[in-house]
Amino acid sequence: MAVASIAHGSSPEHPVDQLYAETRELRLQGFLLFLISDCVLFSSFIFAYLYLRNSGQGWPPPGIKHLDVAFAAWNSVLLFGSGATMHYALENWKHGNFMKYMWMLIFTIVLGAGFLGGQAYEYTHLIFGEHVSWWGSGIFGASFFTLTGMHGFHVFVGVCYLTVLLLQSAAGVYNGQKFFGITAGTLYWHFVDVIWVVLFSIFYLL
Amino acid sequence: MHLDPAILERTGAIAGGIIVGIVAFYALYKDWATPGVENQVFKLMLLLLGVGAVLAILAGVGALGTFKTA
Amino acid sequence: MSTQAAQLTHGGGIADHIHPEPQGFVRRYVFSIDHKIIGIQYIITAFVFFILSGLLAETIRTQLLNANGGFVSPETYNEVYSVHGSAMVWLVVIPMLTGGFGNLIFPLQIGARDVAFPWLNMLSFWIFPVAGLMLFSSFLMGAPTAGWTEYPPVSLQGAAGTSMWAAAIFLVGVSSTLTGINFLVTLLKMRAPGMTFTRMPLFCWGQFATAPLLMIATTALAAALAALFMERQFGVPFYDPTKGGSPVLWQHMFWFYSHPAVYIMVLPAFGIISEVLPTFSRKPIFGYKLIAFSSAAIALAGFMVWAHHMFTSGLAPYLQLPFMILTFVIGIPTGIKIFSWTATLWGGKIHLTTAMLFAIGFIALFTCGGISGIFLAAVPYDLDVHGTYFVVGHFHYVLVGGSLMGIFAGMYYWFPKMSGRLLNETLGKIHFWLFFVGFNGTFLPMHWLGVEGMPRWVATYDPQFEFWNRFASVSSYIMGIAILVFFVNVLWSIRNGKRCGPNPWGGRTLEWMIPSPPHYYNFKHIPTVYGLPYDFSHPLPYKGLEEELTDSPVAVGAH
Amino acid sequence: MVESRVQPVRLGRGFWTVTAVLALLAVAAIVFWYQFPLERYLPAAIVTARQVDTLFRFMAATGSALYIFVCGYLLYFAIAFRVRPSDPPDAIGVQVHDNHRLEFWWTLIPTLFVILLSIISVRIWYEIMLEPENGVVVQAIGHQFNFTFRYPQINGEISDEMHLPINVPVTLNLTSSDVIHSFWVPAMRLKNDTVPGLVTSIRFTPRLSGRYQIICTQFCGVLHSQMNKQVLVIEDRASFNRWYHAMQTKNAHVSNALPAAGGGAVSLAGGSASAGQTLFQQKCSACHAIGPFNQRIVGPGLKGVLHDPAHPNLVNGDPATPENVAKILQTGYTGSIGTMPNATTNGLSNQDIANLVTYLETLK
Repeated sequence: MAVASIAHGSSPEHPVDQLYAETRELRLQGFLLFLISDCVLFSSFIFAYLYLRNSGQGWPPPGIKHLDVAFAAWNSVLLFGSGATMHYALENWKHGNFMKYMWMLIFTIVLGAGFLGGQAYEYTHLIFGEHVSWWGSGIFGASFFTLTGMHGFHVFVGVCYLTVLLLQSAAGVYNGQKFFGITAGTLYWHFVDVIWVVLFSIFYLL
Repeated sequence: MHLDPAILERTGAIAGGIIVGIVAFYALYKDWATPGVENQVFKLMLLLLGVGAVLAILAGVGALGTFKTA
Repeated sequence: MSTQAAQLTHGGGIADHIHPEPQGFVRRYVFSIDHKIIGIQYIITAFVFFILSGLLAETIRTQLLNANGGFVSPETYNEVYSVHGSAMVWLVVIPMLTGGFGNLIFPLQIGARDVAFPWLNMLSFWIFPVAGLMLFSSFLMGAPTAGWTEYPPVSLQGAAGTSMWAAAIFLVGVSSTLTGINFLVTLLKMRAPGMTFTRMPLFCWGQFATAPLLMIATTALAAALAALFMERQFGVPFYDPTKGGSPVLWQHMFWFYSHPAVYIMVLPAFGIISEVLPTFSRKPIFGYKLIAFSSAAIALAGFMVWAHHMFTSGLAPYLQLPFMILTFVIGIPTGIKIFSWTATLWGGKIHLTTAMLFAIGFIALFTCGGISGIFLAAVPYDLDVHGTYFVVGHFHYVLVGGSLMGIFAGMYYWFPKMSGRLLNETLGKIHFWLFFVGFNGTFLPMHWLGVEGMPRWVATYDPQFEFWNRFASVSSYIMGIAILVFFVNVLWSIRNGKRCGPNPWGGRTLEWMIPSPPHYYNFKHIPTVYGLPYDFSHPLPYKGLEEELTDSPVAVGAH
Repeated sequence: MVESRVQPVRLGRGFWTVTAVLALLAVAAIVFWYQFPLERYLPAAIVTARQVDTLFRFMAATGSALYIFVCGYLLYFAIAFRVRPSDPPDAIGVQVHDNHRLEFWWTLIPTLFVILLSIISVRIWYEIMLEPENGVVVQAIGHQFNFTFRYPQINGEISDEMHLPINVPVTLNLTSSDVIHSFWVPAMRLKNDTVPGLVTSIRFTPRLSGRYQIICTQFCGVLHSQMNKQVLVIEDRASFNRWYHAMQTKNAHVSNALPAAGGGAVSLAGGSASAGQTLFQQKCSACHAIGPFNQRIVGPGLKGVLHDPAHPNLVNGDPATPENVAKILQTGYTGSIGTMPNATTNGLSNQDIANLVTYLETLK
């Protein structure tokens, strides 16, 4: 049924009217502005991290044995991959390949969840293996756990949202013309990816 | 013979990085002409995604990363 | 967010779309999604907080009647001025000017039927009173004491209320951010046909310059507050130097918000003044484009000068000069505005209504605050008077003499549009003169008090300053009386004020073309705009408003 | 669009009269500010103070001149162009939108003024920043709620007066032991914050002997308003030397104040456990509980730190001996379990360290 609703998108029960077009414009702009302010939130914490890091006590701080770059790189690749699959999910939707879309969406969700799992593993390793804690390890623990935790939360929200999208699309909520939800999901997921590009480079590579 | 998990991770990172990088840049190339606000944003995001993949590869081969790996 | 506009999903285009007027008191006046009601809700709530923090202000002045204080204990005194400052900035001026007058007026002025995301609008309003109550409730657990800036490490030592303060301000920040996004989208996407940016009334330009500041700067503050909260509650080290943190980091993040916040607090007031002056001098605003673009320029430059609050904070010396010069540069567009307003009066037919008096008073007092701002921007002089009463005098001239006078001008100007009745002019004039005299008496002496060596944030002070402090305190009571007169005026006029037509002042912007108070749907037909509103010698530049004042039903929009 | 349909602007005689009056007032204001005897109200204790006064006079003069014109015109326009009862109700003003020449000038003139002001400020800023470095070096340390001062050859801290010789360049290093304070001497027209964990320095040359109030201008806690009791004494070289030697002999017995971080070992003899206990409450109890090792606030609990069989070694791996504890107190510690600042940041004299160690030994 969902397939059908894509195939001939502007079916009578889904009129593609001017109101939808204008509303979509508003939502799109609003959502982009929201992403911008969210970006500012991350940037402020990133600024804080770089400021503290350069406040002249040397980096990495003594007592921080190592961050496992190899593992982090592998984990990041999962997230980046999910970004690519999400992109193709949207592409497939636009071209009406419903099943491909669903599969891509599922890949995205799985990869995102995988990334979260990897981060959980890394946290446990740091906390119990290296005795690095959020509050007890000086500015390293503070900035690392705050920023990656914030990002992890964003990923978590994204995974939930994409799952909802999956169910909605299965239930045929969206059609060939009205799929702003999917566009927004893609935007958000790309945003989360890109933030991680920055965090990965400043925490593991810098 | 004993296999260091780091080796697996690095290979994974490199391989995955290459795939994602190619996909990202290919998608960017394909969407280059698309109009509309969100598509411009998508292109920017894809570009950064590609950059991320490259970084992952470099980290995998050990060219980047100040912390000594395990 | 994308769900927030979900109720607009049937009928024609948004411009032609009218959602049915909700019935029942609660949906209409409490959880309303009508931008006009929400605006009035903002204004009322902000005035309630204004009374509370005004009482705190009088407490401060009463304490300072005597050199050795004695009215309240030093601890209480520190709590009082901290909450006074925070409340006046975050619960009074910003919500009043953006959420309040912004919501109420600018959708009418651009010929829209509502803001872009009405439900989001309602949400951002209802966050605000909750946050306000949280802020004042911090008194119960020991309010913050380190002033509205709450510099660590001393704010890390503060009582439990400091965390409550951080949480409250964080919430206000969320509300501001959502409002900013909402307004920006509305201004970008929902202007009536023909309402180009160079035809927008200047109040809309004020909001247009403010919205990005709300959206971006406030988020930076949210980060700073979150870090402060985490450090206080969970000991996560960001600011505490004994754990490797940096106290100066807070100052950077705080002022990166709080300097743009200064413009959030004054740009809408600029807008109000730019509406009141032409209306009451029956004359186009002088140099429309210059005023409009200088607002944008100020907003932009406002992001690049935050560190001029930190010249004494151990900032690297080579950073001081660029920040000083950039701050000087901001004086140029501000000066241009002031000159243009003054020139607007020239050759007018000036009706000295209360709103006009407040507008003129605004120019006079704000200019003074601006000039003392130049003093503070000059590093060598700032190294002398930073953290003294000179600074207190300066920012009260800008915030009270500027923003608050603007708010009063807006109240007298737009009260008819809210209520359909005029405020009493006689009481209004009494209010103005008492306020003007009391204001200068309170804050002018602070300048030389500071120069002679009276530091900020003190509960007791050197006896040599006693005379002028008493002078200031007494004048502050006069201000208090003036505010009292204002509230009497409002309460009296709501019931007994002279009924007025749609356009009591002969204004020419769109909000005066429709009944007061306007219908739920604002416009029966969305008008088409052909030019600037301010040209009194031309016919009104609008088409499609013929039926607004008739009883003909609203014609468009399928329900 | 704004149509620049500028009608011929006729400025009547009234306007020019007012302009003339305002010009006179402005000149009067300028003269006033340049004649005003600032130093009678606030002596200029150091050389650069007079430069700051020059800057102030310039800004005050130009500022008041500008202000007089703006407000004068406001008043004049508001009165001269008010509606008369004779006017018809729909009377309108002169419909002038803008005047590009006028706008050009009032954009250009403020710009020039800003450039001029920047030049003047930068020059004076340089004079303040480039005061000579070779001179008396003094350290002022902010505490809640007083300043203490350290001199190179004087042991311990001086807490009532800060003496400086006249006409000798001074480098004042500022830091704080607890929260941010600000060191301000109005007569010096100069201040700087004392930031914990950060040493900032200001340089100046006293030029006028006298006693000047030292005021904290950054909120630093409940008694911030009381933090103005100390005095800066500027006196001639001879009496300064007299005071200096008096202080040296007076503080001779006090152990040297500033241990070079990681410097020579502290003599633990003569530590007082009770003094140590009070000190512990003030300076350590924020991070250290008097409990077992793993009862952490920030750092480990210190009950029996020297007598704990479970932890024979200190956090830095050294054996738990009084000397090593003293070493940590002196040099600080940074490690996986956190960071503890050194004696300088904590404002601990060697005597303090001795007291603390003696106290810690009593914890069994």
